[in-house]
Amino acid sequence: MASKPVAGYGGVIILLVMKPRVDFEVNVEAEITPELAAKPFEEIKQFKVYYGNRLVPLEELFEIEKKGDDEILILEGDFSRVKWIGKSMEKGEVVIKGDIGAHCGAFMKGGKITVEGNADDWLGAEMEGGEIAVRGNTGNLVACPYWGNLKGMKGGRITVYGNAGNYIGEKMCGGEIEIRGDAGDFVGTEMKDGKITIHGNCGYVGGDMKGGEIFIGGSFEVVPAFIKTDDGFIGDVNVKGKGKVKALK
Amino acid sequence: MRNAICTFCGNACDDIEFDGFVGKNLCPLGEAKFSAKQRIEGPVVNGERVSYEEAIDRAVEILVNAKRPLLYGFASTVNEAIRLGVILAEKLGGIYDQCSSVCHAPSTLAMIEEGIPGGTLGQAKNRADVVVFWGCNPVEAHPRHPSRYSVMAKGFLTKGRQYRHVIVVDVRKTATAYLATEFYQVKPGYDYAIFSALRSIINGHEDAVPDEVGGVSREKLKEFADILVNGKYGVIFYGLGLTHTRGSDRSVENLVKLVQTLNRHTRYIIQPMRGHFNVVGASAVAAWEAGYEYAIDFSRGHSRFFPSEFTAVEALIRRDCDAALIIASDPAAHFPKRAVERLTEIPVIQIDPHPNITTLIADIVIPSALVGIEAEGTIYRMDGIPLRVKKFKETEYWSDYEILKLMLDKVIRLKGE
Amino acid sequence: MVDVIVITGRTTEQGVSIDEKLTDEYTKAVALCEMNEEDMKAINVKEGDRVKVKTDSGEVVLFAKKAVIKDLELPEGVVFIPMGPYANQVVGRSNGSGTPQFKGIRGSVEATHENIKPVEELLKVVK
Amino acid sequence: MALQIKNGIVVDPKNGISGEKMDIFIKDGKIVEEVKKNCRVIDATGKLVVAGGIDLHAHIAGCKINTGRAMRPEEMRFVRRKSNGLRAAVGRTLLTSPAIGYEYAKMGYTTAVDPATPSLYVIHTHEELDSIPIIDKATLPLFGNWHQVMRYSADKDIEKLKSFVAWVLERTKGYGVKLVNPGGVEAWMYGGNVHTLDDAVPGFGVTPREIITSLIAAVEELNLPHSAHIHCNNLGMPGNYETTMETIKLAKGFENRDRQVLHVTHVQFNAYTGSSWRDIGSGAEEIAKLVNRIESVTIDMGQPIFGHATTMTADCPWQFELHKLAKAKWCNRDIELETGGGIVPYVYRAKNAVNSVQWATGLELGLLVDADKIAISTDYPNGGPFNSYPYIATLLMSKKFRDEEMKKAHPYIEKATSLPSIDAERTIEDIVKMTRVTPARVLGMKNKGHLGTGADGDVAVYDINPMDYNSSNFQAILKALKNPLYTIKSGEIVVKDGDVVSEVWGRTYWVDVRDKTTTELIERDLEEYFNYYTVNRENYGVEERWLQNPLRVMAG
Repeated sequence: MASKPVAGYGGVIILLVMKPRVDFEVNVEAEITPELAAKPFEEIKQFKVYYGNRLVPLEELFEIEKKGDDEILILEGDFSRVKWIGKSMEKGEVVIKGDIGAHCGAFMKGGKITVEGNADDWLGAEMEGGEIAVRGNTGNLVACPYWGNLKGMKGGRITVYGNAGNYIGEKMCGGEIEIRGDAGDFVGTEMKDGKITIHGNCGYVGGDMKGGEIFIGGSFEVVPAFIKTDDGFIGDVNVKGKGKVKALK
Repeated sequence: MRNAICTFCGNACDDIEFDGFVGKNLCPLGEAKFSAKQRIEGPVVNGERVSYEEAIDRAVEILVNAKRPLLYGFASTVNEAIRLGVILAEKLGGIYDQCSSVCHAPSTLAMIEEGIPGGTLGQAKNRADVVVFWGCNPVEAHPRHPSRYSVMAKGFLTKGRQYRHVIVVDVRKTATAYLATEFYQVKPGYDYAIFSALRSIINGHEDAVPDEVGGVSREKLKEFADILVNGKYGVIFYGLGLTHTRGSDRSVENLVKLVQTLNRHTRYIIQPMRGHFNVVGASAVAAWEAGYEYAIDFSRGHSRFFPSEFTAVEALIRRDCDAALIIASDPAAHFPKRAVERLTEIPVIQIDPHPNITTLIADIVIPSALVGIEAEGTIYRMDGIPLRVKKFKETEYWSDYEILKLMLDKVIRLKGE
Repeated sequence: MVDVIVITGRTTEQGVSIDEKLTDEYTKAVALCEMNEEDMKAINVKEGDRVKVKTDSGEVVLFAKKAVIKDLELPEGVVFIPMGPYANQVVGRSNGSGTPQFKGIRGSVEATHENIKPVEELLKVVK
Repeated sequence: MALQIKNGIVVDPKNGISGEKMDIFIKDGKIVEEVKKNCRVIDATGKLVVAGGIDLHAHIAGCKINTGRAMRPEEMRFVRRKSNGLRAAVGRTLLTSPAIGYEYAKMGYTTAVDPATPSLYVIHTHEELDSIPIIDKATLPLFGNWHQVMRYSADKDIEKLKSFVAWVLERTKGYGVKLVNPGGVEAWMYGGNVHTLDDAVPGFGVTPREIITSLIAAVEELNLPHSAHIHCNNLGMPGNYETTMETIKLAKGFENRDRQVLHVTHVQFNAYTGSSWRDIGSGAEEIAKLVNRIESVTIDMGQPIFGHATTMTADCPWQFELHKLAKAKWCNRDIELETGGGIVPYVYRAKNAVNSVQWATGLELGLLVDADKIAISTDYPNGGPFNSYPYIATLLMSKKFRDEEMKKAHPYIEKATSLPSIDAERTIEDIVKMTRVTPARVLGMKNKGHLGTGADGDVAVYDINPMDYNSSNFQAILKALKNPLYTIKSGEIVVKDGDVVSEVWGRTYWVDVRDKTTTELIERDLEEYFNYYTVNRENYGVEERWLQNPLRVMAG
């Protein structure tokens, strides 16, 4: 099955296809980007990933097929326990034809990631550019900064067609996040710039927001530190914020 | 033994008199702790009694072969043992996590965001004229707190109860609420909003506050803000009512922001009501040895901090550990069902003085000496003040320190480092 | 059945028996569901009757206990379970912070005739 | 096994050796005249051989730095190189305990003193000191805002104060007397501060001047090895150099043949002219003149390093100001009846005029104050990482390097400081004084800072010839100082070619002066006082047997 070209990628020849070959005993940390696909096959097979506290070659954990030299990575099967896919990627494309583990697309600068299943926590954390689309749901902490860092998402675009968890776009400084379904609590906390759109319902919105815009289609709870305006809310007053929270028209 | 230190809760009361059987100055919790009770008789491997050395050998074998062993617990032992636990996790390439991760870890996350304007319990005793208990119930969880440190304590500058305004904020009228001057009942999950509302009022933006927030009217909130701002020295104690509920770390962070604001008008400090007598040590030792307080993964040979993945509960639910060493704790009793299920699937080694629910699922059980009675060492009270717990009873049981020392020596030998 | 918010937490009884968990005292101290009197009436249970608490994460059978004294003690629609293995049958995972949400869980309570499970059974010990 | 360091070029100013080719022998951890057999030989031909470096002021242990670590995971993601079998070492400027020991050794340092421990937390401080590998260490308990100290100072009761100091040093296993913003931290408990030496401390009536002079008197009468060690009032504030000068002058009333009577620490932070952030300037020249003139005062630099830092000090009111100024997270700890502490992350930016003035002011002090009166420090981690000492030394040694670095700084320093006009270059001998001889004398550690017979077997060998180097080739100097060929601690080779190769465990120095006074004088006061503590007197302090490797120093 792995050899079939992926729909929607007509014209492009597919390149590196990976499938898990074992039921993982612990999660795998595979910091791989599409650039890997352009490397010689032997090098790819020997590429080291963390399997718990062991460094193992990729081929020990995954079936790999190489079909060209383009920077496209196709992940088939259940990758929900594989973390850090597309970390810091700058170009190329990753297509995940199932679920994906945490930190997918963290620090991403360019290129495109498509997740056909669900994504875990920290999707697109501290993302700077590029595009991520998730057909299913995502976990918590979409596009957030890692603990202690002062800036979240700076650029790029994340689209989630399903629901998202808590903490979305914290300390966001730029870029766009769109959640087509519902979202959890704490959307755009300490947001400085950029745009978040939630089509469904969500919990608290905009705590300590300094700037940027949040649009919500369903119900939400605005933090009691926003001034009501004709078309929404502006705040957070406690940080002299000029952030806007509006109903999605 | 005079001035013994009670090894139950984060109060770490240091005025206990104990003759080996009966203790004075103990609260009901401490009394239970100091009373004789069931012990694990000896080291057991798969149901069979063995020597300490053999049990440790077998445990080390499991841990060294694991791809990511979880080392969890530590809140009820001494720093000297905790330090060995952190080093052991590093040498094994495993996870170090401790009981904070199911109680006050959100406070650490809040501190990472905004810091903690804190102080010692003596500041409440000696100076505080406003004492707030938010989402905590010391009468049941820290019974001597009100008399030793907060509500009734006779301090150097604040001489007793009549000089203090005592406020309780909770979702239910707890026993502590009956000690209060004011009680504010809030709807579960609305603490975050109430902190923001109080900040808005104190910052002069009453207009941003709706008529009612989390079940408390704007008028009541204004009155509350007034009491806070008019205190000369205030202490806000908070508990699991914040960290275990909706918003957890964000709620504590917002409380910190409220306290930052209050410090622009008067003086305020906050203090988490930490549970176990040395849960603070389990955080602090890890911080100086590895740079982080909990949820530390050493799989790459050095420390990494990912609380949403490497707390014990998350590592178990995510099936990201394949063996567990449990020290001085009972995760089978206190973890959510799904985490406990994973615990029943992997090899579990337990070190504890008492049989508990984790004992039922442990493959290897290694009994230990009772800290503060049969073993000495350093512990940190809830405000971080270090105290030395004493040994006043001889025992055949090995201390946590001795058990972990032999484990570490064996691991280092096996790893050839 | 009534919809409720479940909170779990420490109690003196739970604390006193914390080092003796394999005893009846401990089970008695933690296999409890404290409820507002009105909620008890609504599902037609008295103190000591059994109730089943259900949430997205699971379900558990507990003894009903009336939240005592004042009407403020536990508001209607909120139930309290002492922390321990019973409470944890209905606790889920974290909100993203890594710390499970032990309080403020949406669920329901209903009367039941099912038995309170012993701790061993809760653990589903497979070993 | 004994060790011979052969054919090195030795610079040992204390013993009058300034660049002689000679051999150094170490046996049983001490420098000896000669060892004839069973001796491992290190070839140091043509290389600089000096005593191990000494840091007299670095916050390396205790609740402050540890709270800093916990609040700053962003600092901890930097993984440092390590050898097999050693501990993992992480941290950017805030380091874990293992990393602290390794990083000191990696630049040829073998001793460091934690300058500020709250006595109530001293067990913690010692636990961390005991977790730092390789180096010798000590800690100074905080006295300047202690209720007991303020009361005795107000009463001018030096006898009781002496008794109290002796009691505290024994209870804390402390090494000396530290003052931080005397009086100001107590005022902070109600949101205030003190601003001159003569402001009254609320509730006590006593002034900072009285607290300082009383504690100097007590320290001198007890004849402690280390003098009173002060962080002056008004730290960080424009115009504060005047308070600093006045404080320095307080030393005039005292005399000591062996050492200073007052050590004024991280003076850079207390050496500003001006009345606001807009007209801030350097008061370093005037302070340098005064320090050079007054026999009984020494200082250390408190050099800021452009980049990340974490400020941490008992000076709570200043930390609150900094939290507001920097809009950064803020930890505070009010410590009952004793002291307090605060932590705020900070970044020194070369493009920022004020930060540049700070940077230049520190260097001015380093260039203008006599080398036997000033020690190199960054007030770690307040000014930045201690492992930037090679960078600071190179700046002081090379005018060319300074000119290069000044280009990165804000041009405002041309106007506000005299740094651009200073052409002086420190010699290697000066640097050896500022990093070995002077700190050893300031601390009263007689076996340290030199290579005479009986000195500690702590030696560093650098790839530079003190008789033949070019100060313009600053890259070579910096590289040599950053990567010692050898660091030897108590006769053991711990660093080779800039890498830690093995681990030894140093000692913790503490001072016992109980025989100089009697606790009876303060017995009743202590009994009363402990009613207000939340720790019983029997549980207060630390016993010697709890320390891993204590070294008791009897003063006198």
